[in-house]
Amino acid sequence: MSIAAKEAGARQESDVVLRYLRPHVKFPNMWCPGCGNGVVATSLIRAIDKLGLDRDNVVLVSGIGCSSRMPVYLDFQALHTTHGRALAFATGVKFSRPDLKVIVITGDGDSLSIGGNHLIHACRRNIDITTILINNYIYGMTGGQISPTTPPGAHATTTPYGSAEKPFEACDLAKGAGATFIARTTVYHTTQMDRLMMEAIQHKGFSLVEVISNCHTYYGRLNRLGQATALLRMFQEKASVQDKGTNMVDDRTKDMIPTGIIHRDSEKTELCDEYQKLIDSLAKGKPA
Amino acid sequence: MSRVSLLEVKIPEDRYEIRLSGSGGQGLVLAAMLLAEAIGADASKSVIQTKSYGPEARGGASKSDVVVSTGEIYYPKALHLDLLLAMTQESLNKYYPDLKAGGTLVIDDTLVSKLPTQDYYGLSFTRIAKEQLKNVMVANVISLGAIAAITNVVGLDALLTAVLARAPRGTEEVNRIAVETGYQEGLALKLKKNPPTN
Amino acid sequence: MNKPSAVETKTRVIKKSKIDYSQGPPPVSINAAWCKACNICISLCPQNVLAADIEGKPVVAQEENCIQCGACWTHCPDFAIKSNYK
Amino acid sequence: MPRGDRQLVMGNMACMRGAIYAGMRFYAGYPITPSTEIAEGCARELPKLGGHFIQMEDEIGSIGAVIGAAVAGSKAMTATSGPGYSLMQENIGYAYMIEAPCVIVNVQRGGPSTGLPTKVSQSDTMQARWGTHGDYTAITVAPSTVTDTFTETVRAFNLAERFRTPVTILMDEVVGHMQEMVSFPEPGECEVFNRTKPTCVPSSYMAYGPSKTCVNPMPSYGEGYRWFATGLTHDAHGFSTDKPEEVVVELDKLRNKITNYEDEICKVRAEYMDDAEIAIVSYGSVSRTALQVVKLAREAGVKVGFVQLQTVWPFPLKQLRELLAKTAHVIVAELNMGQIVGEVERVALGDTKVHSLLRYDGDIFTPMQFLEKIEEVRS
Repeated sequence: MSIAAKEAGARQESDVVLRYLRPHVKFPNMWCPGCGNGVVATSLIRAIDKLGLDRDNVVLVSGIGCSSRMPVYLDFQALHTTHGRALAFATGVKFSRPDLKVIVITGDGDSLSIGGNHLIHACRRNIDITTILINNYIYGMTGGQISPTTPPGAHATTTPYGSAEKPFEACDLAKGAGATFIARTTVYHTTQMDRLMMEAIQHKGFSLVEVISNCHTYYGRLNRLGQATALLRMFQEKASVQDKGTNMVDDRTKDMIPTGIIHRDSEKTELCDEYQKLIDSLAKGKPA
Repeated sequence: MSRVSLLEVKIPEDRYEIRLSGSGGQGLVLAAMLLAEAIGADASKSVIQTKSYGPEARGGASKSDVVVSTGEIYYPKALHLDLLLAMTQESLNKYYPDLKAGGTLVIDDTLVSKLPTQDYYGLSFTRIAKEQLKNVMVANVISLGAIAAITNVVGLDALLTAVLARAPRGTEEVNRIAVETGYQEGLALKLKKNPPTN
Repeated sequence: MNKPSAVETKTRVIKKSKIDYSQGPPPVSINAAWCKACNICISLCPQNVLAADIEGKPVVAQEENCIQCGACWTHCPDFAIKSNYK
Repeated sequence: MPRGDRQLVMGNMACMRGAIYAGMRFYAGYPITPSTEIAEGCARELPKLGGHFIQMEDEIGSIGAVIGAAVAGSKAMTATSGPGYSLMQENIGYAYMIEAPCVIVNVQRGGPSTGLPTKVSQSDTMQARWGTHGDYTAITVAPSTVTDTFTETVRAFNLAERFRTPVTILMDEVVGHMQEMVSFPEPGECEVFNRTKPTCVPSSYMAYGPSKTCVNPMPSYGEGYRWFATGLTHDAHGFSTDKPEEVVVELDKLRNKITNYEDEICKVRAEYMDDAEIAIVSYGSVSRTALQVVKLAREAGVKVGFVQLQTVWPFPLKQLRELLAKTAHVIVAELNMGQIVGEVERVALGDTKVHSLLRYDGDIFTPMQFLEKIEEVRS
């Protein structure tokens, strides 16, 4: 690619984000200065734009939490639902209208705590929904309580002496439950994030992209980790980017954040496809 | 207001209340559905079927009620039975008190031995099913055939149509024989109990 | 998670940009109305192109250093940086 | 099926048939006694029609999926009983807020808690009105026979689509499980209402903008109208607001779209009420026996009248006030510890005395219980 073409492409990418913001919404956005949610939002826009999806057919479904406010700003079809239930609503949207591209924006508390049941069942069904799980290790909107991903010993307003609990690994959970595309990235790794989101959206089946993000306002402050930039540097240091497009080796034993495609299964059948086969066979007069 | 006491009011007699009872698994809810469909095929009759539902359906005394009327049926359940079929001792003990004076009692004498009255029709539905038809599952259908013969609540043809409409493929013949066997046995028993008086 | 190291001072060799910005707009424009002065762009820029103004919001200080890596605008959480690559 | 073709049909199946007649093509549910046959029926029939059935992981997920399908463009329904209805309440509130048309069937059983799973009850009547948190106005219908269940289900869908709101069908175990010989209307015989779609250019579409009827047109996904739905109190465009003036406008709109059309929504069946000295007010399966008793009493020369609430919520205040104006006594019969009776007391003016006939042991009233109550009122 020539330098000129590369530059033209780059300019388009930074401009493109503005074209996908809602005209009726007030900016600046409601997130804290430096919050990773905005980084994820821009990455998602670039991925959708690069894939050339018709924005009228893209449905963003979210639950409750800081990350779940994202569909307010992004000009697609949007369903900002109840706490933890985004995947249930998304299942209704996708199953009734398989022609739509359904993307769920959720947080660690929303999808792994109150919504844990819906997450594992959406994985199990392998319904063609892309879930962007923004994991910042804490409840931000309610003011810094522990979440199911808070590391042991970490401080939160409900664990003032350090957490005695063990956390969930969202990607392992999704893999065990049957999701067929699972990837992890961080808000520092924006180029990788763009690519993983594109792959996840293109994947036929249930896809999960866990984005490790920063809540410096609560998680950073209560655990003395510094401001947004410090957390981003931490992600840079700890991430082991080993994605070569294959299922990767887990090296969390070294206190690292493995990033890249963690699991991919293109063999498993997708729910809406299977049900359509049933509809077709019944229409021909013979049950499957 | 007039001083007629409503407590003296007679519930109209154009209701015929049937209860099929036994233990869970004897197919009595299905039998009641077949009976209701057979009776309801006559457009001049209203019919409602209700069932006891829940743990009883999986063992213990089970029942299903059919209420028949030439007019509209309001209260949907059976209160004063005109006909009680008891396929087990337990169900007889439990539901006999609901049979009204002069009501018809039909029992399976394979499984019922202690009777509170001498006025009953006893046939060995389960034994006939097992020994003659080699299929214990059709005891309920045999009992329907007998009910058609003993009472006038349903005709043999309507019953056959209803049973065969719901019979799983391959079981039409055994079900047809079951209805007819029950009908013949019922007819014979009725003649024995009420010999022609001319 | 352990404590992170302090933000490191960048030690990369500053490469001169091949592009001449003297005729047109600066390499990036900043929408100060949407910016919340989080400092990410200034901190992540490997070339020290951006500097903080009195409010802590970025201004283009050394435009000739920009190598168009995109670190500033891909990491801006507030949709506030636009690249002006030509 | 051709007219006059009578079939033995269970109430729950009539509900499923009515829903399909009304255009329901999406069902999400979770098994619970005594409503499960509705789900089983939908699982069998919907794929034959190109529709979709899904058994969700719980009732919360079921109503979530139903609302998702509704905003995507389907007519959608779920059915449940007692505990499942409680679980659904938060998301039903969400449906009120975003104005998603959908139908929720509650085949009532005894409660509270697991209660009497296989026995009849009408103890969720107030829950149908006030089940979710916050202030809102609910529409609830209550069928009493198998045929009624079919037509009231069609009506529930029409109301849901017409007013962009969730509608509850309050059935009960007896109505749900009884089987009657019935024949259903043929296609085209009953009115079926489809939601109004926007005709304006997408850029000027407002999902919650000012509207004379308080009901805005609703696009399906993929039709070019990108709108934002949130459970937060929202402005005309759907974005969250806490400005007092906008909050009041929004909440008033949610109420007025229903209260301004109560005449259209409220359906009451009245018989023998012209000269009635005693009126029996009932709904659901209780109305069957009530009507029988009224006829028996009339035959005996006692002036008893019959009032059946086919719409339970909004409470048919105006109709009842007219009907009961000249009645000395009202007996409110219900299978609970007294829920609708309070509403009737609000309606009864002047010298009208309100009496309560209650039963909550898991069975329905016998005709004798009614007759005894009437005698008690007369003396």
